Amino acid sequence: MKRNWIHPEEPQTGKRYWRSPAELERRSEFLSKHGVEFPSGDTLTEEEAGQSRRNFLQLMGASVGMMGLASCRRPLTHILPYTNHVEWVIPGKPLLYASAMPTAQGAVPLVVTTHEGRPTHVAPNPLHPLGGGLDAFAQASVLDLYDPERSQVPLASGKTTTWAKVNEGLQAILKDAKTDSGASLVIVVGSSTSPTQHRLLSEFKAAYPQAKLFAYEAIGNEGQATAHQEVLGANTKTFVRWSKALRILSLDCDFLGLDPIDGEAVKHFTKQRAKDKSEGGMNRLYCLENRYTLTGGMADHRKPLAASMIPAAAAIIAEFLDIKEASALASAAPPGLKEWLAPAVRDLIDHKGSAVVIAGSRYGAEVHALVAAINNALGAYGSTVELLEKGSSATLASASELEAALVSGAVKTLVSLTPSNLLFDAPLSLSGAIQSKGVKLVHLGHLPNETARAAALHIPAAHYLESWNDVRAGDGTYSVVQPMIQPLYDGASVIEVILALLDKKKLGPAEKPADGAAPSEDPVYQAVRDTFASVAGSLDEAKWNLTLRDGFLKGSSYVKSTGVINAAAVSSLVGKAKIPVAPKAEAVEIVLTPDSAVWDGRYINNAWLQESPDPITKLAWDNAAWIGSVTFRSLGLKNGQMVKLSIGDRSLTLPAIEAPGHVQNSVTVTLGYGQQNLGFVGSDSNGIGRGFNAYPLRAHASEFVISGAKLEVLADTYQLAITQDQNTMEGRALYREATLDTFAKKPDFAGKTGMDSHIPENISFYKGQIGRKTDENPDGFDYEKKHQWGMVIDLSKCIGCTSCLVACQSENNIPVVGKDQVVKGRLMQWIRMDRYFATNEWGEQKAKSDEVNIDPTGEQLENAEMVMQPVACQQCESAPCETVCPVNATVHTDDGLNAMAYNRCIGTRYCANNCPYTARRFNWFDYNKRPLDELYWGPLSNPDKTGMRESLQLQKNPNVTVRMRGVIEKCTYCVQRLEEAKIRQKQVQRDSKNFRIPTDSVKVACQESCPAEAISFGDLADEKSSVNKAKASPRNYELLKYIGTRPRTSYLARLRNPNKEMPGAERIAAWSAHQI
Amino acid sequence: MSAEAAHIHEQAYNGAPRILDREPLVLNKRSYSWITNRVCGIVENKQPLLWWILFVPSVLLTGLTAFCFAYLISTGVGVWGQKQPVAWAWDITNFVFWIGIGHAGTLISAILFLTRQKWRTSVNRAAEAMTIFAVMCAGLFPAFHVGRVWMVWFLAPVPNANAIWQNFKSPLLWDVFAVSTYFSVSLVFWYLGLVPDLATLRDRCKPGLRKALYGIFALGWRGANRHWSHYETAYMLLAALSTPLVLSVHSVVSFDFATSVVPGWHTTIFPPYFVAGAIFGGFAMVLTLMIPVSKIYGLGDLITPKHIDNMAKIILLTGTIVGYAYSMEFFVAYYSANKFELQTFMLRGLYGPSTWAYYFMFGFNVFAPQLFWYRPFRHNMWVVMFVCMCVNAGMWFERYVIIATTLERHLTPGSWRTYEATWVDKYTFLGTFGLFMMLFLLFLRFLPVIAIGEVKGVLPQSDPHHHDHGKEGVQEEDLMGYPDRHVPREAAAAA
Amino acid sequence: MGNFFPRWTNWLPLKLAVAAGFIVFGVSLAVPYYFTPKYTRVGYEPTQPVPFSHKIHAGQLGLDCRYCHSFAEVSSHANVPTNQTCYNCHGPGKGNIKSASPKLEKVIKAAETGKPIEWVKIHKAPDYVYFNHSAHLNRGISCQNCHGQINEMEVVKHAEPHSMGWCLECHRNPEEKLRPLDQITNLNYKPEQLNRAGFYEGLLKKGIKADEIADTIESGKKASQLDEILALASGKYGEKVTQLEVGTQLKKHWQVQPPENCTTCHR
Amino acid sequence: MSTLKRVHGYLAEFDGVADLYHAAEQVRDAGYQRWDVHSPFPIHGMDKAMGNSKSILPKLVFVGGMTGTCVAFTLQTLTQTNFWSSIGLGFLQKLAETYPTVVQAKPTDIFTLPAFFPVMFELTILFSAFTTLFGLLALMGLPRWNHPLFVSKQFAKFSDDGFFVCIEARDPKFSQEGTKALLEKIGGKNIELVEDEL
Repeated sequence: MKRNWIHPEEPQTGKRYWRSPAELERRSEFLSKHGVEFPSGDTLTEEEAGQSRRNFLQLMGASVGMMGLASCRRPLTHILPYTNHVEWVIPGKPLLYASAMPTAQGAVPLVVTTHEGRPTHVAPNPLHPLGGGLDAFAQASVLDLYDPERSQVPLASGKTTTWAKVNEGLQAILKDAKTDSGASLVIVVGSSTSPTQHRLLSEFKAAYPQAKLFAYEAIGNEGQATAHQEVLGANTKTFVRWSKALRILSLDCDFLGLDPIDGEAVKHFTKQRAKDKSEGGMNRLYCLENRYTLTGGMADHRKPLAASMIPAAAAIIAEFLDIKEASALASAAPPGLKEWLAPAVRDLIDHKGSAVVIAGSRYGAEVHALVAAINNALGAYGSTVELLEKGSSATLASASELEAALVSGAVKTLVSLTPSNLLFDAPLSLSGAIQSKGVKLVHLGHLPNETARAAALHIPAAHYLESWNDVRAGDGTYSVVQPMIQPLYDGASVIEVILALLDKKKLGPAEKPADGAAPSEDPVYQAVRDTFASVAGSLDEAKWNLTLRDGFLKGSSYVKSTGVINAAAVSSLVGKAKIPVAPKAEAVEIVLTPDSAVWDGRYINNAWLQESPDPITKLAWDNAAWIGSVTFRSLGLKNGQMVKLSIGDRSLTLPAIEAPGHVQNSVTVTLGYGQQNLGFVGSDSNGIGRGFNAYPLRAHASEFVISGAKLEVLADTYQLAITQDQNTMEGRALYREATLDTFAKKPDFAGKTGMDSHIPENISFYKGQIGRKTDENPDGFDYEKKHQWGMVIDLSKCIGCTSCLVACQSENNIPVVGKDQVVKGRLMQWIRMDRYFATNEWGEQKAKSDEVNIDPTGEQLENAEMVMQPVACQQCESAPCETVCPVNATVHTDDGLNAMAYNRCIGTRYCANNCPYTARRFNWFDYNKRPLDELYWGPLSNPDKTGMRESLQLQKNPNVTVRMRGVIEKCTYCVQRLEEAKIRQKQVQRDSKNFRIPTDSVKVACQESCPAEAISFGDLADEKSSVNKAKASPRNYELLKYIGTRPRTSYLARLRNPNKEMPGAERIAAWSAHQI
Repeated sequence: MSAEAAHIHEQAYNGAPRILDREPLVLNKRSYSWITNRVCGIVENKQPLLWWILFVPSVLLTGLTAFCFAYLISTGVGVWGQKQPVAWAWDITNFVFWIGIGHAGTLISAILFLTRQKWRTSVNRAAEAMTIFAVMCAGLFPAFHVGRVWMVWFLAPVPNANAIWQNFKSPLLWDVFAVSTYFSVSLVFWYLGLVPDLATLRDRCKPGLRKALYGIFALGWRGANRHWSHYETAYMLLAALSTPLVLSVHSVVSFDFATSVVPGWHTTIFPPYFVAGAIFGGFAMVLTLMIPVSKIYGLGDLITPKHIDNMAKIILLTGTIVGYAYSMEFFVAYYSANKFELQTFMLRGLYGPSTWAYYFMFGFNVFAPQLFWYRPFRHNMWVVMFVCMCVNAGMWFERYVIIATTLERHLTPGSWRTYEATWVDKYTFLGTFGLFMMLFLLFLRFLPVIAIGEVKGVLPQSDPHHHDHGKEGVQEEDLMGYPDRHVPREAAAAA
Repeated sequence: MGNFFPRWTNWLPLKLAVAAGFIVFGVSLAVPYYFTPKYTRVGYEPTQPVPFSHKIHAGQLGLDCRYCHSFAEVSSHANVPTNQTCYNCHGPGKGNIKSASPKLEKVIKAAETGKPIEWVKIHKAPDYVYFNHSAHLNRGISCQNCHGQINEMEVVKHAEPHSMGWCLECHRNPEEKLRPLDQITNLNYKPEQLNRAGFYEGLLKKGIKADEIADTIESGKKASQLDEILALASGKYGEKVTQLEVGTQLKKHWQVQPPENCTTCHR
Repeated sequence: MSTLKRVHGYLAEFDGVADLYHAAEQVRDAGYQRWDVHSPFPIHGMDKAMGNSKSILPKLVFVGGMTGTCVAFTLQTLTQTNFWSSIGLGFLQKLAETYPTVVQAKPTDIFTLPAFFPVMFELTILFSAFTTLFGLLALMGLPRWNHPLFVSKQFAKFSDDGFFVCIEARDPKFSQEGTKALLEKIGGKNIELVEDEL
């Protein structure tokens, strides 16, 4: 007898979750105070809301055991459709917007995925002239939007206040400013390329002629700026064309990593390095640097050189090109440097017109002046380096001038709009002046950090996904930054504050229009459109819409400049430079660099970045003193042992970490760590900041190389979360590389390294199920009727940045596990970026033998090669993990995927043991449910601070299950995207036979984000697909082939292009041949 | 009847024809009722103080393990020390360890029964009990080590609306079947052996709850010969069934590793190697339990030096087999010309982070038992106890070496990490010893520790023809006599 | 002293054994019936806030399903119509149909307040199941296949079990369900009512060779034009068009190969 | 209380295994059918002495074991392979709602059988063991908790060191005097007429 259930009363649950903004808007006090952004209602049910993806699995746990019973008491679930339909929104389909992320250098063109109004994932904008690939920072920026610890309410000297008060405060400032036409008012902005911002600042300057405007970035490039200004001219900027550069010499310029320079996208550089035939121009990279950087890792020739010696190096090169002024500087060079540089420079000269020399942006004006002269002499300008005419911009004074102004005491009010954290990262003299001189500080910021807490007035900043803005990319291409979501906390953008200062806007929540009245036009929107009009020539709606759609305005790049370099300026700048001294054991040098996780400290609260290990040291959640192996071992240090760095009265105590490839008597410290009381990511649960603050070490804002420091070893140690214990590959042929010559002689070297050379062809005992379906192989994969997914990773291109890790984390709802768990070796990221060091010396002596613990000496490590290898699930056709699962939770699909059904998994972890690539991850705890610092409390953990804060749930990708504790997870080739693509094709196919998706029309998250375009993915059954082309390369090899797992992911061996005349050229890449 | 016995000895030591007598299985010519009284006495009298001294802590430890498992289930597997790539460590180590212990019992009762080793009768009951308790402890680990215990019903092949079944190709599922079968069969075997003795207990106690319980489980046994004949057939059948079973169980357990692709696991010699190891560890545990029991309860006449001597010999043999396996692994790795395989063993034995475990294993399992080559050592209870303790520890280390230290050095060095156990790991394991001891002590308290009926069956006077020796020739057991013949104490005194 | 156990105990074991046997038997019958979606889901028929009658709208008025569930063909999700959709016909000042009726009170109110009507959910896939409507509707699976005779339901109720086994059943034998695309929302569709000539003509128009069609009807057979095909078909399937006939043709010529992979529904 | 009684038979005790053995031989020769000896342990060769036939248990167990093998084979092939469909019994697979999956490139046809042997073996043993247990109980007619012999006080000794012969009244050759005489002749002691209370 079938019955009609009478439902029980709807339970009033205390805790509320949601999976969509509408849900959010309707049910959560968290946003209910905001005006209606999302039309009420959505097509998700309250029950799903109440039991969202992240905890469905344990609900399963509770109920599946008694499935029947559970559904007898069927809970009442509601569907709440929109009352009025919303334009473009189709429930269940994501909406994509083209936008751009503003950076100090310019802009990162983006395509943002939104689900019912929530931005969940960002991807590069392929249409944009500089598009293609993201760095980890841009990839992770979406998490900042939902950061539960971000500044949510205005503060007045640390106390929460109202927006009304904020507006009053600004009014008061303006009143004073009017009296003295702004003489006592100072505005500090970060370096930005936003035309609107510059326009408005100029307007402000016009209104208050006495007011002073400064630019301040914690990690600035004053030297470079001055050099450019004086040598190339104030309005000229450089733009490097990697596509034309065949010989590149980098003077500690990590242009592939943490020192991006204006130029073409990285992919144009890597394209030059991946060759499938030995002939054809492959570029060559020389690199001088004190520590290993990603750029150093890619270099064909790299010499560890103390950072204080870089000017000398520049000078030597200049000498070779007979630029006279350099000789004095050149004399300071250490022995051997000249010999090393001689052949390199000859090589550069031989390639006049296709050679370029670049220098780290943090070096002094003299270095950049010399580099300009050198490039000029090499005929780089106009060919490999383009000189562009910058558009008009407000004139901003430098940080040193700001310091002067503050010290003079003329400043009464300082409005800080820079993204950096003045009181934290400015030199003591500057920040000290602000506090001592009783300057009234108005601060706009994303985090409630030191400055925010100290400021007289702190204004929560809007995220770039929350507000209108515009930017110019490196080549000047104009993009409009459009908001995807209404400011979650009413934050204000820089432009809004400037508008407020121009008295054109009130900050804070938009007041509701009176009934019937049309909502007043947003002044920011207006301002941006005005700028657009001036950039585009006229306010042409069609053009505007096109710009919004494509994410940039066609043909808006800067015009070429006809500037010539000013030799006099060069000599004067070089003349001013003081002669550097080489560091010694008793007087070491300290090199301050941006951090791969937090940059200058602004990303301190981004858990994804914090947890993605530093590509070089593999250190997560902390910074440390990188000390070269020789020094490290001579001091008898252990990883994590504390050391004291002191220079004069400034000192810093922090843990040491061994850094192979790091020059002796030099210590590298990354900046941005050590900010206090920023909640559970930026600082630990007791508010103690993560890592150690190195800013106080510098005397002035442009000092990044500090000579003559003292290095003391302390007794106590500190727990570092290092994600890779092993430095060497133990002689196992996991990573394979060769020089161009070897490749010419032995094109199949990749397939013939180590055991691969003598293993027989793998033949499955169970015939069939592998390979193409044929008559003798009837059970094979059906390459005709199905898609067959495959991936190729080109190690010649892969630079080892961790952007794919973060992209994967963002796409696949991978939880953050926290420092403690990382220490315990439970990192969750599905992609593991293996970093190995290798040199020929120990290659020869050991690897051929059966000795396994190959421990190189300090010297060997100092000159070791660094190689990067991303490893995720290889999607083996004959996957060992599958057969051992007792419950069929992981089985093979007929399109060749190694499927993982989370809801079937019981967590025996047998598959993880049996995976040759250690590609499987296990949910040891309820990372998505329980607070990371109380994991061990289990059910007793504090329910109020759940590990998954409400706002973070907004970021989750609704097409991917959020896993509960006790299940295995791993890379699935973004199966949700593949299925989506197939279904899209079905919608097209309808009643036709044509089931195959358009060639290469589906991209997986890591591939999409890879700036080097090292990953090709696609349908093996489609001859035209790029993955098939890649697999055809002679450099193609499979990881651990001898086991016979037949991975669908394969690698292309790396090629190096050494210069025979260079010292040690014969040793380059030779180690690879010695592997077993 | 003791008259006949005296007659034999008289013949044996000063009269012709000289039929050499073998060492009797029960010393001092004990009578039926003596045996009954002595064995039942253990159950009927009050327990010695020592029993309580052991029982109380065992109960506490059992509580500890219960707590640890509760914590594990409520909080997550993370409370253990596992990590990538060491996804199995103490949990499976303990499982294999206990399962190994659980092998001696069935082995003694089945294989020794089939090979007519009559000396088994005085140890098999306790050994079988030990088997069952050990398998209980073992079962805990695979059951609770999974991430989602509440979903283990997925392992049961029941029809369901999801249309998805188990993966019968998975060694782990083979384990499920093997272990549960082994447990049920051992239980049946043990219980069947108990029935006649339960009848004895029933007939000895006053009407009341005890009599009711013993009576119920004795099934109304009347010792009728028509029953005995069926009973003996059944016993023989079970022995014949258990023999391949006991060999298969540990083979299947070893498949968990042997069928994988992990160098150091992927080894064809695992099944025999594991089985030998299991017998090895099992016998060590039997001795560890039986020697104290016989001393405390004065069962010296039933558990004679001969028994201990025999078991010591078996330990010596299996220990040597295990040692051979250890060295063979290295040879195979070398001979395979597979560098990865060889590296694994180098790391395990010479370079790796956990070589200490390897040295413990080798010392305890291979060197310690060599003491047993020397007869006086086999007859010195202290030495025997010492060696058995070594073996118990050594066998645990063997499993730890195979499981944890292998995974620590998996195929890709980029993911290598060293395993550290947490307090939960340690206390969980410690607690299972409590559970084991508690169950065994309760067994001593309520059930006959020695198979009364079977021992009576092997007494000389139980042979219907024993008094007409010489006339009817020698009995089979005389022909398969033992190498070491020695004069019984009284006879020596008399002579 | 006599026997300790009374005589009746001798029969006890037998009785217990028999009883146990019955219990086990009963349970093994009851569980598959009472504890599976067949029983727990089918027939779920909650009362809705607004007494909307599919019988009237979809049945009598013959409103196409896609008029309200407008995104079913393009999205994974078959949207429940926005309040606007109802309002267009029923709203005062709009279609004005029965706008005074008390039954529509909630609709009018929702339009005023902007707060949505809380419809009660009936067909609910578990949270870890990713079902996609568009994939089915575009490939010849009708609403009716999964939701039953909606057009005859005064109050909508759960018609099919929607269990994994049930899904697989159809994914394995799609020919039992496939129908021409123009029949997708025809809830009264009966293959017998199809015009055979028209059906095959349609296929031929799609550019499918007559031979292929003939071969699909009966392997090895050839045909050059329509009437031969018709002859073949009526020879094989009889006078009326059958589901099997339609299904096998469409499966062949649309290359329908429903996936049976875990990843199809679980991600 | 009723004192209605029914004669169960004669119970006689013997001292020692040998006596019992020889006594059994003579009772056997006297042609008795419904009689039995009771001893604390199985006596070597007593079956011969009593003229019992061999137990049929092994045959039962063989059947049980084979059932186990078949169950395991069917369970695994049905749920993991398409074997049954391939031999035209697809409806079974439909009935059991099975879902054969491909793991580690192992086929879903009968060639995957080797992987199924362990479970087949285990289930064979399991089924055999249970057949043994229940078959044995059935053959012995146990559990039977209530039995006339338990009325006899001296009988309790059987589980300690008593050796008894019991000739039942149901035996056609049973007679109050004749049987008693026989037992006395063959050396039975404490001869007792065992009566069953009703």
